[in-house]
Amino acid sequence: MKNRYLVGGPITPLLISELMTLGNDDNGAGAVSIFIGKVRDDEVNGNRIKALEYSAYSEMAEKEADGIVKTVKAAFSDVRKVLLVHSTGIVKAGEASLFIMVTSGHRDHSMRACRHTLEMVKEKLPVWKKEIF
Amino acid sequence: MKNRYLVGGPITPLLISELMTLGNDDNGAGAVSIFIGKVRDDEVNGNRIKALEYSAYSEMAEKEADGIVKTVKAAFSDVRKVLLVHSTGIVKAGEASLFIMVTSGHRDHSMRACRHTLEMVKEKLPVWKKEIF
Amino acid sequence: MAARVIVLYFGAAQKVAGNASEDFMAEDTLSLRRQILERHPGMCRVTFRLALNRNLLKEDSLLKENDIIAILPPFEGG
Amino acid sequence: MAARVIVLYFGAAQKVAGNASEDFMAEDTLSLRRQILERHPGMCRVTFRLALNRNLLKEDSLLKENDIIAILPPFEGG
Repeated sequence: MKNRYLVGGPITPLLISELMTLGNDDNGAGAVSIFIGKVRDDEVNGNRIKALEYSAYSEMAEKEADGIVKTVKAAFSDVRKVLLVHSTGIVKAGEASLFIMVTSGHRDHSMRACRHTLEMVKEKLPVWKKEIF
Repeated sequence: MKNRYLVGGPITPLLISELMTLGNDDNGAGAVSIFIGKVRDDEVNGNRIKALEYSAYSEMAEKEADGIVKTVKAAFSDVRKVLLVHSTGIVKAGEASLFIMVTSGHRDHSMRACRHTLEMVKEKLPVWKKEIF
Repeated sequence: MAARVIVLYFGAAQKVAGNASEDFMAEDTLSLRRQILERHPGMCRVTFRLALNRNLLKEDSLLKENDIIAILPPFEGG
Repeated sequence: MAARVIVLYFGAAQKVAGNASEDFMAEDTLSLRRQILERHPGMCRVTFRLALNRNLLKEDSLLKENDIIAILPPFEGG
């Protein structure tokens, strides 16, 4: 299965900009909700996190991500597009590891579907992280 | 009062990209929620909307927008930044007229605060629109 | 005593008034509303609230010289 | 009859196993779990679920030749 939802390394501002352009070619969409998850420079036992290294069960993650997108589209009738990308590998503090974008006709469904997508990512994507100090 | 929240014309992809960079310099923010409101090419009595012309009571809108940002920051303790921009003047179908970005440590407050900001914009910003066909 | 105040029209109210702003002499907002409807009878078809010096009014208020009253039809931002 | 299956380790389980994948001979997932714990006693400290051929398992299942079993500690994406 081709990787459509996983990307190696951080989700760069350039990639975010490209994804936003991609999701933006629809003059019937009045609402765009985006969530970006970023690596925090948290302190753990006196040590500050420099990066997270994400690993994934790629084949299953691609299947699950595809299922999430289909579920969200089916659950929210006003939703028009759902984009979902998660990092694997090393993502430094301040960089993005998750990008979700949902467009819909009106605001309610894009916002609720964006949140629902995020909760499903947390619950269903087989991804793990390791702190790098 | 200097215009900080109102911008003439559409909120261009370039401006969105600049705003996102502006809100992104904070390694303690793990969550970024964005809402973009766009002009839809709706059909009204058989005519398709080409653009909306927004007018605002600018001085009051600036004051109200400032109040919205302060209220949201006070209501959601995990929120770190709130950016809010609304268009005035002509915005074509497919272009953005509203940009909201909220960052927070964790996902819950950024998402809820983003929605709350949007609802307050709808309720409190003295802005009007005229359809252009 | 009546004060000279400035009235700003927005949205549908501006269309009906045919003007962005006008001066009135009024003692309070109740009297001002009455005068606006006399000058622009079409305004009775427009739902609106008032702002006094950029603050939304929740009840009628006395007016003083150079107060700015804005006529605000329902907001349509977003 | 026992089938040769491939076990994939992820996250904390991979750290404990010291391997990304291993072969086992097992008839069902119950027997497979027992064998994994025998081979890697440290695995008893890892909470995990199983996926069979990329699908999360909700209950124990029979196994057939070349099945792929993934050992999945709690997910940490986002």
